[in-house]
Amino acid sequence: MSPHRTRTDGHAPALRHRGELLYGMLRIRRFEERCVELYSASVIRGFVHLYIGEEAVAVGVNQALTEDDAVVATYREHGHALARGIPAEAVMAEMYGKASGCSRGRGGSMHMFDASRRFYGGSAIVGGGLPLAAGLALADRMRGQPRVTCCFFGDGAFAEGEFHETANLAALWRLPLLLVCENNLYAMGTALKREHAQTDLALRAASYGMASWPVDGMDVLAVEHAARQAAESIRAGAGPHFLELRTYRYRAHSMYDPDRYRTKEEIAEWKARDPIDALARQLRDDGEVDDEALAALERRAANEVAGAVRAAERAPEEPADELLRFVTSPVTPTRAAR
Amino acid sequence: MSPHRTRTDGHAPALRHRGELLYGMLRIRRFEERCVELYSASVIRGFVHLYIGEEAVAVGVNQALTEDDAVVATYREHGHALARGIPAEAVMAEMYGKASGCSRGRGGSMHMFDASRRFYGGSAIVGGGLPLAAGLALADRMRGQPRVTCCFFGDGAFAEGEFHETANLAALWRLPLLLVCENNLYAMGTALKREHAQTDLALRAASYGMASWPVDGMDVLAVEHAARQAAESIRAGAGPHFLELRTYRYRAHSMYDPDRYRTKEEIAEWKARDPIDALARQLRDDGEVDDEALAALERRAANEVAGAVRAAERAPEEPADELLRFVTSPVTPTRAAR
Amino acid sequence: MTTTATTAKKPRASSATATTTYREAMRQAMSEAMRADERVFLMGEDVGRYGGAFGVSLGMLEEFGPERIRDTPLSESAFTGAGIGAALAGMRPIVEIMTVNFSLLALDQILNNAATLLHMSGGQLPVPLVIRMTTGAGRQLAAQHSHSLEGWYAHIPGIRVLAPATIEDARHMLAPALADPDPVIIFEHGSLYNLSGPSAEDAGPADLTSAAVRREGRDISLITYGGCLPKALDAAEQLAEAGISAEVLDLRTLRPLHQDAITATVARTHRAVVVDEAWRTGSLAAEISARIMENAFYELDAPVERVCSAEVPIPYAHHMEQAALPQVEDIVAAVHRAVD
Amino acid sequence: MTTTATTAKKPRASSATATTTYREAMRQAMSEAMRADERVFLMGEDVGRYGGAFGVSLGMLEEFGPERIRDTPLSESAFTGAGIGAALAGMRPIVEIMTVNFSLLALDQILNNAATLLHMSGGQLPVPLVIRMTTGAGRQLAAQHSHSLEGWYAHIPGIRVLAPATIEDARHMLAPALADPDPVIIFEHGSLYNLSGPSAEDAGPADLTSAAVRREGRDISLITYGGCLPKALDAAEQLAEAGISAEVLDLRTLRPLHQDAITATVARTHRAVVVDEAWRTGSLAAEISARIMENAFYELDAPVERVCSAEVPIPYAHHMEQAALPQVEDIVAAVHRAVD
Ligand SMILES: Cc1ncc(C[n+]2csc(CCOP(=O)(O)OP(=O)(O)O)c2C)c(N)n1
Ligand SMILES: Cc1ncc(C[n+]2csc(CCOP(=O)(O)OP(=O)(O)O)c2C)c(N)n1
Ligand SMILES: [Mg+2]
Ligand SMILES: [Mg+2]
Repeated sequence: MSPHRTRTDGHAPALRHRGELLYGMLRIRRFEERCVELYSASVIRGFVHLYIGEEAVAVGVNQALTEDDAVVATYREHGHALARGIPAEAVMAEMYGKASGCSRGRGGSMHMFDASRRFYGGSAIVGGGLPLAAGLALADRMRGQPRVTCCFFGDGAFAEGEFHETANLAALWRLPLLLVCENNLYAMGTALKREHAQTDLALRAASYGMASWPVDGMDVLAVEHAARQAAESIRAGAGPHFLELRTYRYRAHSMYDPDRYRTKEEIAEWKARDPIDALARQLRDDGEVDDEALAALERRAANEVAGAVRAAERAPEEPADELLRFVTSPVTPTRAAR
Repeated sequence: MSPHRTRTDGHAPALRHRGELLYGMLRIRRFEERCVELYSASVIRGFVHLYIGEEAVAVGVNQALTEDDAVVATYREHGHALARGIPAEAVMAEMYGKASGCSRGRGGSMHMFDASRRFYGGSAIVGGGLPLAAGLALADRMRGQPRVTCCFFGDGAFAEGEFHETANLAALWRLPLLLVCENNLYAMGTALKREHAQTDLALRAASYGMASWPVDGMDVLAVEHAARQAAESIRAGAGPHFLELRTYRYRAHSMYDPDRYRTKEEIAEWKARDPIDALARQLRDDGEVDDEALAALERRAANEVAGAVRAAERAPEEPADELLRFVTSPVTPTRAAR
Repeated sequence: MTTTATTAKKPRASSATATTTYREAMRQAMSEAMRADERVFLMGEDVGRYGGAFGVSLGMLEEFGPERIRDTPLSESAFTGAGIGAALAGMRPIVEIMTVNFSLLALDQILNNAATLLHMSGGQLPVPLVIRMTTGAGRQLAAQHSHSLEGWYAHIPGIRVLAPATIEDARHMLAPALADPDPVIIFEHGSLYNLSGPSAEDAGPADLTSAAVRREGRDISLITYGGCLPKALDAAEQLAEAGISAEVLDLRTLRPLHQDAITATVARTHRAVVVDEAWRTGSLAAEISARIMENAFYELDAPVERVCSAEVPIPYAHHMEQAALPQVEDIVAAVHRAVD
Repeated sequence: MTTTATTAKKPRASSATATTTYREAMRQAMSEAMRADERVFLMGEDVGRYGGAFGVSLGMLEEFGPERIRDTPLSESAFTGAGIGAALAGMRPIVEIMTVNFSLLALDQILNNAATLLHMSGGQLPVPLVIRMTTGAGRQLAAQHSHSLEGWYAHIPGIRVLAPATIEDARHMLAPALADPDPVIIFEHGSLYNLSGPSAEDAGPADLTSAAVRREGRDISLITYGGCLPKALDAAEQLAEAGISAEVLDLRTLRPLHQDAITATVARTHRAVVVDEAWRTGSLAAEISARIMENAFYELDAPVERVCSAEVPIPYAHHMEQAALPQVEDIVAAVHRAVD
């Protein structure tokens, strides 16, 4: 069930809602853990970037979005795709390169799309999704539609010219754009302080004249709260908002990265703040879940992932002679009688 | 005489110095007025962008630079070139497309160069000179040379990604770079407030963690003062500085521009603050010049410009069969015996 | 794709034929599209209050207002990318980039997003975007304003590349370009804007799939496009006086190329000269030559010649610039080499 | 330019010959250059602490320190431009751009500054800059990481473009590239990094002006470069078994092209297949074909064939990616077409 549907359903909303958040994060984590195994077994290939540790961001932000809103993500987007409601089978099949994949096997881990859910990728040029997101927002703005376009990107992307051009454009035109900067302190092996002269990214974004603030990206409820505030304000016409989500990736940048540039201690410190553990603890403390309920959630996640793997394995490959399909659209302009 | 030489010569520095500043601005103005005539007569062609109204910026900033420093300018660079000490003949001959032009006729109005004066152009891609200037500064920084690289650019360029990438790089690496933003309130026909969501450019530059302040670009002494402060601080190792020079171009963007986007009143208001008139008035009030002295300056400027035109007219054209010269350097790697 | 190139017709002298310029034809095409479809808007640097760097959109702000004639900041990458996003969301943006030289700042968006999204998404995301830009030299604008890089764009799968070289094409290519579900790039050679002549208002949308024979001939084919078409026609005229009958093929669409038209003209004349203002090495002219090699080798009575720009950043001085560019006499000389 | 292509020698089995990889050879070349000349430094994203996106500079930070192995922010345009500026000021920067796909973000700096400054300044400003980047597909990295755009760079006057395809070239092209007063771009095909074999330490700087015959043959010329060289050699091997003797010419330098070597091999074999991983239309392969047309037309016994990538954004799935790329069997088939 896609998390945003939860809000509208009336039973014991507090409990149900936090439980769904917990499950939303858990299934991403288990999904990606399975990806690691599949990668080691050479079933999944290419570049694979794991979101493990950052799940609270995608899950929390998505709470503020409706089906009419749009999402633009990065190459580290399994979490965004799953949180948005793309079925795990379609995400997994994509990594298997199968025809049932959400990009028909053409995109792989870095390029997940789902037009029906207004999920516009899946972009592997760092910063490259930002202008596109501004354009989606511009269309809504021009048509007077109270929709939000949400663009995820990293602390590294903040250094690219495209971020700055987009931030200015969005602020200048008061576009309904939610800029979600996932500050996980590293761009590949380069630490934030070697990327940026001034590392307070939320402060810098504010210099464009847009509302902007930092959020604890390890606390899914804090993320949800901030995203709701921002989205509401955007829908009310206040123009773009920038959220700096302070988070951390536990794993290496990609499967190729031997992770030489961080200390074990640093990683351990962040793991101690794990968003899944924290929420589980909170729910347990509040008496809303017990061991059994947690075990049930784990089973549910395991089933979902296993189902996705099974489906992906069984799914057919796109025939190689379909290679040239989708280079251009099937409809080409007709020859006019002249 | 190049203005920066004046500082080292001891006689009555205040008077001499302000007089030279006045002359520095006046000769640029008269030079460009002549360009207009030559353009109308189809002698000069291509795009020509006039600096008239903005002379205090180039002349004032140049006071803070030594011969060892470097300058990167824009396509509106007659003023920068003249202030830097490139002889008026070489600048004029360039616009005539002659072999004695400072780019041997290959560059024209938008591409003036003089390696001997460390004048690196003359760049017509808006913002394109900024990364290059950072590199010049990086070389000095790596070699521990206390030199400054000064880069001129416009308020429009501030919106380009290249500006932001360069600002971050310069601040991050503490490069000895003087960023001189000539804010003349327009980028072609687009007013500042339609270019930028937040129009306080100096404030925004400060968000990169560099010293940054606005300066009255119509007051050559204020410009000189600010530039000296900045350059001194840069030489002392304080990293890049950003000056926002508030100025105005009296003329259209280029010779093709019918200037439909501004009011006569606005132009008149700025002309009332003319930097040449203001300084002349001040010198006259202080009893340092009289009508005759001013007339003498005018004659000197007229002579210099007339001399430049005469020289350019007489200068030979580059033979067309030299076309392919300078595409690559004459020295190519030798064939190694293998 | 059709087998034969369209043979250019003189616009009928009907009541709907008026004298106009290439610039006005382009403006009329845009205005008409904006009146017909409210999803269409124009976006770019100085398209509004300034009227366009080359005056193409002059007066359109007054008719359509600043929302639809949208001045942008100097941010080629962001506003081109915004065009892509707006197209994805159902709008029909026309993005103007002042010159192809500046388009390099937006090339990442064009190649890695606009051209790639449809395929990369498995067919989910067509990008109905039109990008217009000026190309070419001849006005002493020197090395950062004068290059002809449309051949690079013609290399990219997923986009259509147009080079209107006549008033009629300037007038009638835009509507079908906007109707194309995929990205279309229109190159307007700067030297053509002041071209003036008759325009048939009721000609209907141009055919974007075929090249056009602009002059028929028997002895040699001059294959060209855009700003070089007038030069090729002049050369053909001169050659006619010397008794050589040259056919002039205007490619019109640079991607996808109309292979059959190229093959057919060579099959008629058995000799060809490709005229292209780009630098010779790696030019679109090379592609045309290679395709003739592949598709009409046994038709050839002489090797295909290329007349291109000298491989040099275009210089400012008039005589140097002209020395760098393809000239009518260069075309004539190449024809003589091929025919003799 | 010389008349004949170098014929590849097997590196002598001297004491200075060691087994190495392409990746290590490139690293050794950089380290050697940095030891020899303190003006040389390496700059790019993750070249330092990470060791380079493809591990090429691993360990160099430890030897040379963070000033000379300089990690940059994600700012392709700024750090490439900074390389240009540093070169102008007398340094000898090596700029690493992770892949040619991302280099589009720096293309404005490369074309409009690096390639243009010398000419535009009337000879005053040579730019002694080396830019290295990975190119090519084959590792399922999909459409934003897999394209082969080196042909675009080979179009630009003022720069030298190198494509080392052997360990020896990876080891010995860098020193002469750094000695070149003008910008040099080095393309490293991602599939070559793990290539392993002997390397002659004392081979001396590579010749940057000529192509190399990697295998001699009589019946047909396979003209290729970079990541396609191993495929062409494999094809030649297979063809030999079928009794067809194929010569393999490795272009090595993509700009300026070694015309004489191209003409000479075609004059020997009278048939040619160009193998190039780029998209076919507008590829460097088109230029090679056009040049054979112009320089060796009367030597040809059959039209020149091209084996290139399908014109599609490279897809992720292994079978789809492989279907898009030139394969040994495609080369063999093209040879059969040309020979039969
Ligand atoms: C334009 C571009 N440059 C470089 C890369 C290689 N690259 C991929 S991810 C990455 C780091 C991005 O860091 P950040 O934006 O912080 O996102 P994170 O990976 O931390 O989520 C780099 C350098 C790329 N894909 N695109
Ligand atoms: C990258 C790029 N985009 C557009 C242009 C066209 N253009 C030339 S000058 C200019 C305005 C620049 O304004 P600003 O930076 O404020 O400098 P000013 O002309 O006011 O001195 C524009 C849009 C260009 N030369 N380069
Ligand atoms: Mg990061
Ligand atoms: Mg301005």
